[in-house]
Amino acid sequence: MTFLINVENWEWSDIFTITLVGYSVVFLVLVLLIYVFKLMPVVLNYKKRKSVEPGGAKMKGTEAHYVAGEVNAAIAMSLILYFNEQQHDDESNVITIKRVARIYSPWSSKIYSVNNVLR
Amino acid sequence: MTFLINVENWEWSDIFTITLVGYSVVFLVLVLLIYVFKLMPVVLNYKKRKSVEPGGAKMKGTEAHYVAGEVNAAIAMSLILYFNEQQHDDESNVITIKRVARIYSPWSSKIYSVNNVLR
Amino acid sequence: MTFLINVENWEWSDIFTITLVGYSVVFLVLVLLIYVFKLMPVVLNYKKRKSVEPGGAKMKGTEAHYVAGEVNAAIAMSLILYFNEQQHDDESNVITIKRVARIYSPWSSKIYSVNNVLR
Amino acid sequence: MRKFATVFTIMGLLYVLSAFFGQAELYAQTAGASSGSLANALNVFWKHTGFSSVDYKYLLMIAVGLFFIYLAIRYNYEPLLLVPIGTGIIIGNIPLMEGFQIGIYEEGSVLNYLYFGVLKGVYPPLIFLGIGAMTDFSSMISNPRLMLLGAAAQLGVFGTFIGAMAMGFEIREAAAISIIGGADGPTAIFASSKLAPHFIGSIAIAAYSYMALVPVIQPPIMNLLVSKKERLIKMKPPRAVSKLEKILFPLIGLILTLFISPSALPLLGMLFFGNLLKESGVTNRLAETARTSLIDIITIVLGLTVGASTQAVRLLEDPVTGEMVNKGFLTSGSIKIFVLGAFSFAVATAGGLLFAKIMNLFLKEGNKVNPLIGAAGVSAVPASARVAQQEGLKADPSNHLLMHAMAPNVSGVIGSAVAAGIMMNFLL
Amino acid sequence: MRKFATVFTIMGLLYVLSAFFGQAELYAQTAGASSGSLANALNVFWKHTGFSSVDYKYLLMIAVGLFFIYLAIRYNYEPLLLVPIGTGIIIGNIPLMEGFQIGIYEEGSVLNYLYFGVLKGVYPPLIFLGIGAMTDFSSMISNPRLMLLGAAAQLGVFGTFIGAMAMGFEIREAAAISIIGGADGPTAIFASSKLAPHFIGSIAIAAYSYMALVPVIQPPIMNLLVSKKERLIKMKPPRAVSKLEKILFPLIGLILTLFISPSALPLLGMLFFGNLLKESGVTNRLAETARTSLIDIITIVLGLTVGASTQAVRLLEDPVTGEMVNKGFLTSGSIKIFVLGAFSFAVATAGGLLFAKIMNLFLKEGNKVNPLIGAAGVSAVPASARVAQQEGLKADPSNHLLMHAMAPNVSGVIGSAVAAGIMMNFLL
Amino acid sequence: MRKFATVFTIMGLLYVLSAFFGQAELYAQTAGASSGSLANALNVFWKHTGFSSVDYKYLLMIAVGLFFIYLAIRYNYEPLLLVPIGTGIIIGNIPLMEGFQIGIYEEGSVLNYLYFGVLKGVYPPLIFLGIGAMTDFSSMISNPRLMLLGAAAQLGVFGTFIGAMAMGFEIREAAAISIIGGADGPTAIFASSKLAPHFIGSIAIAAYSYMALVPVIQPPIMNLLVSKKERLIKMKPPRAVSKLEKILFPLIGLILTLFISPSALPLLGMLFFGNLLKESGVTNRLAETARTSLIDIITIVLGLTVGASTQAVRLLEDPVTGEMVNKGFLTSGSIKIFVLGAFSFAVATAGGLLFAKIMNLFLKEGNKVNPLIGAAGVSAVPASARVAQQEGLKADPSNHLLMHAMAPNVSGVIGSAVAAGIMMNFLL
Ligand code: NA
Ligand code: NA
Ligand code: NA
Repeated sequence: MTFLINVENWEWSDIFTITLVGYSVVFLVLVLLIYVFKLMPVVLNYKKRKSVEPGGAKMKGTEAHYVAGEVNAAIAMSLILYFNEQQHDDESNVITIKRVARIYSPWSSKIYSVNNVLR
Repeated sequence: MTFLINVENWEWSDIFTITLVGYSVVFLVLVLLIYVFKLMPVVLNYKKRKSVEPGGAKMKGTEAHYVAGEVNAAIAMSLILYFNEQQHDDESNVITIKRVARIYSPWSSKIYSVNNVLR
Repeated sequence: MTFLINVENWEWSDIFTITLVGYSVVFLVLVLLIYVFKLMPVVLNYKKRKSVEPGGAKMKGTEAHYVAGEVNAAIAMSLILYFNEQQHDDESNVITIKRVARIYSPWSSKIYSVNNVLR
Repeated sequence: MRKFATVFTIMGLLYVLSAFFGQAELYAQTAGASSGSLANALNVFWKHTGFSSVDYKYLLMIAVGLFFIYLAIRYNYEPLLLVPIGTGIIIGNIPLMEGFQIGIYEEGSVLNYLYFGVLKGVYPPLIFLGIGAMTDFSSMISNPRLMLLGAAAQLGVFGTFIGAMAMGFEIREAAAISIIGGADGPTAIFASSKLAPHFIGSIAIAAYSYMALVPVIQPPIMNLLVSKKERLIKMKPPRAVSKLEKILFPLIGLILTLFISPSALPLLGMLFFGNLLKESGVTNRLAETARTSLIDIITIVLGLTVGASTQAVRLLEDPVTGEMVNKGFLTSGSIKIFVLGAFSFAVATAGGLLFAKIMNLFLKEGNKVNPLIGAAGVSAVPASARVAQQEGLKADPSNHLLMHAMAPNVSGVIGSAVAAGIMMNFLL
Repeated sequence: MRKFATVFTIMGLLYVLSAFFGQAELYAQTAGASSGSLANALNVFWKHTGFSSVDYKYLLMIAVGLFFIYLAIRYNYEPLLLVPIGTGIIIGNIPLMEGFQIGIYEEGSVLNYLYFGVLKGVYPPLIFLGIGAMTDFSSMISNPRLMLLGAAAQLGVFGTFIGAMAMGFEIREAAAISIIGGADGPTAIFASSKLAPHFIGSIAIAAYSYMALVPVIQPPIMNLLVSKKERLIKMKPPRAVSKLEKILFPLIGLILTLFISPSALPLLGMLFFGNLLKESGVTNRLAETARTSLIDIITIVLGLTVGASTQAVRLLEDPVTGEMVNKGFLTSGSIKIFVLGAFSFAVATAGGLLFAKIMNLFLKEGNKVNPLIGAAGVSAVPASARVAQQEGLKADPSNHLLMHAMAPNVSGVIGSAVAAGIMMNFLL
Repeated sequence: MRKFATVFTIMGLLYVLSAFFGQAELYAQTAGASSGSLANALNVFWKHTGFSSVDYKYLLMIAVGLFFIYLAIRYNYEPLLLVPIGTGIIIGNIPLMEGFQIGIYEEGSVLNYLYFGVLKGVYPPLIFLGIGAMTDFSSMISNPRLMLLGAAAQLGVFGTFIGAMAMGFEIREAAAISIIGGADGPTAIFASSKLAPHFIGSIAIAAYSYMALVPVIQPPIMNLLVSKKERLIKMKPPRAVSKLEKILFPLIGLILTLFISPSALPLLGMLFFGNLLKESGVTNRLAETARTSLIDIITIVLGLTVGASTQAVRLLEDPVTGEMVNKGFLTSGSIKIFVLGAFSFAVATAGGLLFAKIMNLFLKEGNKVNPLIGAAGVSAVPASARVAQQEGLKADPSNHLLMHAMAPNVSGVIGSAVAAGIMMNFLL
């Protein structure tokens, strides 16, 4: 289709151009997303406030949010501790995907009766 | 590639050769596996013993193994009884396929530690 | 193979014929199924009765069946109530990834509300 | 922070604008190959963006996709289908430059590979396998005569066939469109993949749209055709069905229906196979997988690609005139299909209701059928059975019709598959 | 009601009868194209039904399919395979008109697409992946010398190879048939897909039939070859196996077996890979999926299509004479394959039993092997291990052989895959 | 027992030795076709074994495979990938005789069929579907400006592009290699399948190796670039995100990113689709399947075949000179790719860190960003976010950065996909 450069006889200027444009586009995309998500809560809250107004002061705004955020942070901490532990543990107990499921009788009656899949 | 025999004009000697070589190769493969697995516990125990030695008499060796083996045998028996029962039972209650499964750790370690998939 | 009509120069009579034959065949298939399933319990009961006879009056016949049917109806009612509730609820709590799973809603909303998959 | 982001955004906008005014292109042409590579690059970038080739039609389709997703989430209308299809519509209508193996109609693209199973009719039978593995046919077995209602409702199929011919469709297209009247997504997709592959998207979307709207379409027709007195008819509770009958059902159904209509084999063969896996009692793990992982995977891929096949504009060379013609979704064909779809659902409903009334002429008092359950013969399982139940409750809050309605509901699935098979017999 | 249904049935029968007597066809021919479209339509419909081209052979095969399903449900014989295969046999023997992309051998049909994975040998390795992910090789690791019994039982394979040659099969066909003696479905299907694709159906069905019949076939041979005294031999309980050994097993097994027999790579590579996923302890979610969803999906599709490939009559042009020859299932070839299959299971069992007796000549008292477990070397996991256990219990109710029998049982799987690899080495 | 096994082993060794000394072959040649079939058979057998064509390079690769598996099991480094890839490397480096449909590059082999999805870029989007269905984008939505860090870290991609050109790669190869800097396996595999298919193996393995080594690579760079004082910066806890915002995110993200970079459609379209399935609240069963069975099946097959594609030696005819050239894994190209990979991870990390410091110049006190989380912009989810957390804890045991680090971490995934899309726009 529209080849920017000659694939065989490229020049360094082309390379730098691709780099520059490419890197800028990555920023462009994410900057647009940033604006959208900066605006979104404003729009949504505006709509909500309008519909809530008659009912009274239901929303405490940002403060309430931060509380929830603290909870998140606590969860994050416990997670990190959990993962750390898991990583340094020699016999890692990562196992728990147990479907309580006895895996009974597969293919060609290969029940392998003695297989203790869930150790 | 390298056809051993003429597929159209084979001779009985070819057939017997294939049979002989084939059967021998099957044995060869499994005999090699036998040697490896006969040697393996020796090697592993040797390494373990070396690292355990300063700590003392942690391993009781083969006897301890046999105990575990007895447990296995008991399990096997209960399994066989279980399967027999299952087979003769008309309305088998085979149903239990429930997964309890926390879904942890996806692709490329994408654990996304903060994802609370199970809300 | 055997084209019934000229795809390019069809006539209305062909269209009506296809319609007539097609609709009749649909009925034919289902009518045959009806006869089979009308006959089936008769045949099965006959065989059962023959084998049960020496044992005594084990089957109470249709009445017993209707009782089971009432139970079904009750289940159906509770299901319908359940679904109604679910549908009108604003923040539906359908979320719970529980595959403990009523297998609810498959393809094309084929909830088959009365299916008791997990017996 | 704001300052910072602003700088970047302005930079980006400048690029875009410069490209937009075509100066980059101009510059690139005059300045030769080696110089001006920045303008050239911006130009190439711009041409690849969706903005360069956007058309109001694409935006319209994206709005449709969003609307489907909204319906699914807000009103819980067939979410397992409308969410994937809606997302597919959005993805399929991002304006693309061709030749980069991205679009669903370009050979070698990922979407094209996934679409293969739709185009060759492979996914619908696998969906039917899963449906068979989750369907309980008890209510049908216990009261077989109600199956007639499932047959009667196929009037929607054959009525629409005539309608589509009258509206000027080619005969195979008309046959494919008529299956919308069966109110079964997989059947409609399968039939159109064989009879009119270029209409798969329109037909599938019409079928699922109206299936989602069954609670809106059916009640007025019921009001029109069923009298207050008829609505009060109470039916005997169905008898219980033995395990053996449940096992025999898929086997007998399989052999009987396929002998009469072998073209329905891929659909009905799989449906009954799935049901046998469920009822046999010895293959539960297979049935479980068929009705969970397998059907889910196929549903995701089928929904997404069927949605993505609705590209608004798709210019193809006309084989006769050599002109480029729009064979995309937004053409008069799709609109006609939507009109016919609404018609077919109405006719099917009427067919079921009226046939129930006719049956009552032959039935003794105390054994009569409540005509409301006739409407469930259109299938659209289980939505239409629920509509019958709700309408029944309106007339008499103690009259639960759901169990009875399941029989025509489920037999309607078989009926449509047979009808689709007949159409293929005659026209392939 | 009855009246009503009767009217419809009679109408339907009239149609069918009129077509049956060929009058419709006659009429259509004489009356020209435009008139007589009803008779024409009925004629087309009739020709498409299974009734028009039915043959007692098809009905016989359908009966076989039903019998398989009966065995599976009633006696719990390998239900996960016999139910899909049985259903497949029924579906594959609905008499079809060709050219409508329905039958499994018609390009473009759904069944044909699903059969692709059988024909190209893709499904069996995936089955082995799942089997690897659910098999515990402990008993083999803890008592490696018992693996020899798994090797010895491959006598069934090589004996059958000679037998098949003697019965006049082409050499590659003989090799494919011989793998029935390995008593492993996926291995037999894989080998025949490479060596003799036209026999996949017969070989698979023979293999699974006899695997289901292991509890019937083996005890008489045991009675013949194993003395009462030998049956009483008690074996030491196996030692416990460490986690490290379990992890090393698939890795060493993989490298060793594949260096010696690279043709077994698709089967053994996947088997050991699956086992590594299970034993590594860090990839449980992959192992879990491999032994549930993945193996189930493949089992459903493989079983159904292998069954459906057993079309009773399949007329193909002979490349030499130009005549139409029946290359379907009901030919002398299939019957010979079934005879050879029974033979192969018997020989394999005898091979395992006798080799155990030979081993005892070399073993010290107290270390001897109970010959009964030799029979488990045929694999057919775990049926033959259970037979050994049951026969052992008959002689001494306290002598549990199951754990010991698992070692030859599992090593028999490896042995057959190696044997199949060798056959392919020599004959492809 | 020992005696017994010895006899057999010696027999086997004798066979092997006789073949090894080539006498068998010699004999076969002199003795004619009909006689000497045993020597001939042994010769054929020997030629098929891996021993006959083994090369130290294959053994080296097998050692690499074993090392990967060791890392995965011992240190829990990306086990879900390193175990399948490691096993794949072993399987792909069993020396094979060609022409028997076993090797991954031979048409018709099982591995080749499974590799198809890698070669055509079908698997990576399905992986992204599953990732979308398990990812919670809350932290990104609640603090959108942190997304810039995910963009900044793409410096690794573009820096590596220049580096690869400087090292003499062809321009498309350089673009494919550069995506290693994105630290996302599926993206790297997808891009190289389109831009430089012969490097898929090397690129994938470099990407996953360095992703596993993120905890080793990043801390020194952090020490170099982030001062003690900066490490102590505490960030406000993120606000809670409403359900509606979570639903809108994938929809807006989908439309916005795809309009700007349509070439990222297969990856980002699937990522956001998966996330919509998760967040919509009405399609949980689909999301559940996407993030379990579906992603697991694809992971198994993708990992295994990508590993198996690293055949050490692969002699192909040079189109120009006609000579046989080694296009396998063990060539200078792979080594350069590994060097560039290390470089790209370092540059990406530096890019993220420095950009965070630049951002702080524009931000008010109390609102500043802890530069450590900039390193998480490389993605390699969630390893790099954890590194940021751990380094933060070293400076201040009460400063938990994980939640904040997830935002650049996840946006880095989007950034890399966009970067890969741009590369394809320019160079395909
Ligand atoms: Na229907
Ligand atoms: Na075997
Ligand atoms: Na990234």
